[in-house]
Amino acid sequence: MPEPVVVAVTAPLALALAASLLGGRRGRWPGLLAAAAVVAAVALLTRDVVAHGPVRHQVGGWGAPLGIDLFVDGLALLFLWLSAGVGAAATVYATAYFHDDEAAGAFWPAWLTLWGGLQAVFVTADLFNAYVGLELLGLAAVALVALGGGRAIGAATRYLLVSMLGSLLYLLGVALLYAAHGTLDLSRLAAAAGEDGLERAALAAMLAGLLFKTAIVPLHAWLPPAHADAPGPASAVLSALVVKATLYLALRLWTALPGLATAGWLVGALGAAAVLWGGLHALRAPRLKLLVAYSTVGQLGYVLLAFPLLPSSAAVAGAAYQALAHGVAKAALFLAASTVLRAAGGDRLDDLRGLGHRLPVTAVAFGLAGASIVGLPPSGGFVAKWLLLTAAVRAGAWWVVLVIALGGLLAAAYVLRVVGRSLAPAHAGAPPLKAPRRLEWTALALALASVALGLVAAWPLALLEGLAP
Amino acid sequence: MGELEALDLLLGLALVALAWRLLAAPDLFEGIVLFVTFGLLLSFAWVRLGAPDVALAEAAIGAGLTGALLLDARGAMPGASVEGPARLRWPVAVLAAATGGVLVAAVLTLPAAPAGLEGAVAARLEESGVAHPVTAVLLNFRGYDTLLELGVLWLAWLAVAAAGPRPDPRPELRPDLRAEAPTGPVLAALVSQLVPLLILVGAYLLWAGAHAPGGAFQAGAILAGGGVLLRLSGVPLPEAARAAPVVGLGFALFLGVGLAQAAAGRRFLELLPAQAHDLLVLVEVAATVSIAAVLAALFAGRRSVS
Amino acid sequence: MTLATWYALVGALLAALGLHGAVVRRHLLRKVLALNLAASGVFLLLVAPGARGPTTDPVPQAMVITGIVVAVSASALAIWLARRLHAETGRAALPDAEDDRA
Amino acid sequence: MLELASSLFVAAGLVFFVAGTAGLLRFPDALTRLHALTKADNLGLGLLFVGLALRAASWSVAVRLLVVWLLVLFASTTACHLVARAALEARRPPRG
Repeated sequence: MPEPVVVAVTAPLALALAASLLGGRRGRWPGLLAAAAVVAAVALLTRDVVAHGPVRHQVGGWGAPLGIDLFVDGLALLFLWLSAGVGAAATVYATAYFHDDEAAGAFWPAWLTLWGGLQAVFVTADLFNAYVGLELLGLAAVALVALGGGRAIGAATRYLLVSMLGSLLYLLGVALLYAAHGTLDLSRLAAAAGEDGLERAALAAMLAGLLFKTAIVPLHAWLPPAHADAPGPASAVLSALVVKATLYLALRLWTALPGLATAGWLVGALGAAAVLWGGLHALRAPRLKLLVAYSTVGQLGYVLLAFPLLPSSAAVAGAAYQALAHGVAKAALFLAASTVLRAAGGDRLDDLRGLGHRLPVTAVAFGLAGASIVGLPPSGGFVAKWLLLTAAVRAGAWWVVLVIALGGLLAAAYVLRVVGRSLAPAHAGAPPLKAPRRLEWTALALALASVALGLVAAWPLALLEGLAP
Repeated sequence: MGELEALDLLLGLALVALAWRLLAAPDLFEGIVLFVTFGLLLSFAWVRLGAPDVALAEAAIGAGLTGALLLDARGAMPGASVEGPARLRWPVAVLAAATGGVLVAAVLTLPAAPAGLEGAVAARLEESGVAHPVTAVLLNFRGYDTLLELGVLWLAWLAVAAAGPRPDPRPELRPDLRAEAPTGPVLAALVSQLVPLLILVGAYLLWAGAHAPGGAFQAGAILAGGGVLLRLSGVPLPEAARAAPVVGLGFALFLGVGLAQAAAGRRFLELLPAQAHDLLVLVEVAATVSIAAVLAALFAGRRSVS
Repeated sequence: MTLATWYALVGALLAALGLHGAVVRRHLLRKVLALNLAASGVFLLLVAPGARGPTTDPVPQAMVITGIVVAVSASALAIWLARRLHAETGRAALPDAEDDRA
Repeated sequence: MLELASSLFVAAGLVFFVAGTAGLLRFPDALTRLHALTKADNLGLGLLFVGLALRAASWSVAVRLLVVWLLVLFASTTACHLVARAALEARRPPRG
C-alpha cells in the first residue's frame, strides 16, 4: 500500500482523470471515492504523526536537496484536516447540486485536481514543488470560477491574472534563495539562511506574491467577484481552502526563515486594514454570496494579525486555528448561501425575509456558522480569536486587541443583517422554497462542525503544540 | 561557463529594449510580433548560458506556441485593440523600479562561487536511467514536479476544450474563420513537406533526450507546431474535445508508474535503477504524445469559442 | 562582470518591466504578453546564477522547462477567457471596479 | 587561406543583410520591401552558411548547415508568398 501521505495527494489526482473519462454527472462516483480516500489517508497520517512525530517522505527515494521531500507535522495536519473535511462536504454537496451533465462534467475533474493540488501544497517541503502545486490549484480554481458563466468569466479572468502575477513574484524569491543556497528544501534553507539583504529581498517577493494570491488588502479586489460568482460548491472550496494554501505557505516561510521578522507589523497592519475593510463592505453588500465573500477578506485579515506576534506559540496556534475555524464556517456559509440562491433563484438580501420559515435547516446552518465567524463562544471562531487576543496581550500589542474587537462587532453586524431578515415574517405571497435535502444537511453538518471546533479545541491544539518545530 | 563577450552585452540590451518596445507598442499586432522575436533572441541567450534544453523549449513553446495563440486571439477579437489610459501608471512604475533595483542589488551580492546542485546530480546520474543531466532532473530527481506539471497542462486542456461552449455551426457568423484568407497552394505544399519532417525532428528530440539536449517537452512542442501548421493551412484537425483519451495519457501513465512503485513497497516514484531507463522511456513517449495533443488542441480548441 | 551576473541582471530588468506592464496595461492580451515577459525574466534569474561554475547547473534548467510549460498552460487559459469575455461583452479589458454590483 | 575565404564569405553575407535591412526600412510598400528582405534571407544567409561551412569541424556539421539553409529557404519563400498575397488582397477593393 502506498503511504498515507502519498495517497492524500495522488488519490484526488488519479480520480480526477477517472472523472474526466467517465464524463458528465458520473464524475460524482470518483468524487465520493476521492473523499473517502482523502479522509482515510489524513486519518492514518495523523495516527503516524502522533505515534512517531513528523513524517518525511522522500519522493523518488533521492532525498533533499537533490530530490523533493514531503513533510507533515502538526501544522500541516491541521490544514490537511481542514481540506479533507471541507472537501468531503463540498463533494457530497456537489453530488446533489449539478443537474446537467455539462456543468458536472467540467466540475468533477477540475475540483478533484484542485483538491490534489491543495494537498500537494500542504505536504511539500520543497519551495519549487510548492510553486507547481500552487499553479495546479490556481488553474483548477479559475476553471471552477469560469463554470459560473456570464459575469463569472470576467471574475475568472481577473483571478487568473492575479494568480499568475502572484506566482511569478513567489518564483522570483525562490530563484534568489536557490542562487544563494543551492537548495529548495525549506528545512535546509532554514538552517542555511541568514538575514542579509538578498534573503530579505527573496522573502519579501515571495510573501508579496503569496499575500497577493491570498487577497490581502489592498490587493483584494479580485476575490469577492470570483468567490461570489462561482457555482456553489466551488465558492465554498475557493473561500475555505484555496486562499488557505498561500496563507499556509506564508506562515511556513515566516516561521522558518528569520529574514523579515522586523517587518511583521507591516503584515499585521495590512491584516488590520483587511479586517475593517472586509467587514465594512460585507455590511453594504447587496447580495448574500457577495456578503459572504467580503467576509472572507476580513477573516483572512485576522490570520495576518498574528504575524507581528510570531514566533510565539500562541500566535502560531491562533493563526492556524483561525484558518481552520474560518475555513469550516465559511464553507458552511457558502453552501447555505448557494442553497438559498438555488432555491429562490436569487440571493438579494432584501428577498431573504422569512427564510427561517421557508428554508429552516439552511437558515439554522447560516446562523450557527455565522456565530463562529463573529467569534461567539463556544464556537471554533471564538477559540481562534481568544488565542490571538492572548498572544496580543502577552506581547502588549494593544492595537491588535482593538482591531479584533472592532472586527468582531462588524462581523456581528453583517451576520445579523442576514439572520435578522431570516427571522422577519415573509412577504405576503412569498412562495415556499424547496431544496434537495442533501444540500441543506451538508451545510448544517459543516456549521455544526464549526461550532464543535470550539468544544474540542484541545485536541487539534495539542497536535499543534506538541509538534510545532 | 564561457566568458562575457560583446555579443552577450548586445543580446542582453536587445532583450531589454525589445521588452520595453513591445509593451509600449501602440499596435497590438506589432507587440505580438516583437514578442516572438524576443523569444527567439531569448533562446539564443539560453544557448549562451549553456542551457540548450531551455533554448529549445523557449523557441518552440515560449515564442512559437504562445505567439501563435496570441496572434490567433488578436484576429478573433476585432476592434478591441484600443488601449485605454494606463491605470495607476506612476505608483506602479515606482514600485516596479524599486523591485528592479532590489533585484539588481540582490544579484550583485551573489557570491562568485556557484551554490547549485550540479555535483549532486553528477554523482547520482548513473542511477537515474538517463545520461543527460537535465532529463535526469526533469524525469527522475524532480520527476514529481514534472508529474504535477503534466497535470497543469492536462487541466488547461480540460478548462479550455471540455468546458467550452459548442462551436457555432454557422461559419459565416464566425469572424475568426472569415478573417482567414485562403492561403493558396504554396503554403499547402510546404506544409505537406514540413510536417513529416517535424515528426522526424520530434522523434529525434525525444530519442536524444536520454543523452543529449532534447526530451519529451521539446519533442511534444515540435509535434504540436506541426498541428498548428496544419490547422493554419486549412487542414481540419479533430475538435479539441475529441482528444480526451490522449491528452491525459502522459499524466495518467506517470502517476501510475509512480504509484506502482509505492504499491511495491518503495517510495512514490522511486524507480529501481535497472528499470528506470525503460520506465522513463515509456513515460517520455506518453508525455510527448500528450504534450503534442494538448498544445495542438489548445490552438484548435479556440475555434470553438466564438 | 561574468556571463552569469550579466544575464541575471537582464533577467531582473525583464521581470520588473513585465510586472509593471502586467499591472498598467489594460488590454488582456497585453497583460498576457507582459506576464510572459516577466516570466522570462524570472527564468533567467533562475538559470543564470547556475552558470557561475564551469558547467551550468541542470536543476534550475529543469525547473525552467517546467515553468515554461506552466506558463503556456496559464497563458492559453487566459487567452481563452479573454476571447470569451470579448465574445460576450465586446470588450478586451476588465472594467475598473466591480465592488458593489448588485 | 581557408580562414580568409571564410571571412570573406561571411562579410559578403553581411553586406546583403545590411542592404536588405536598409531596403526594408526605406522602401515604400510591402512588395518592394519583400524584394529587399528576400535578398538578405536567401543570398545573405547562403553566403553566411558557406563561410561557416568552411570553418566547420567536420563534414557532418557542414551538411547540417546546408540542410538548415535549405529549410530556411523553403520557409521564407512560403512566408514571402503569403505576405505578398495578403498585400495584394489588401490592395484590391473588398469583394461582394
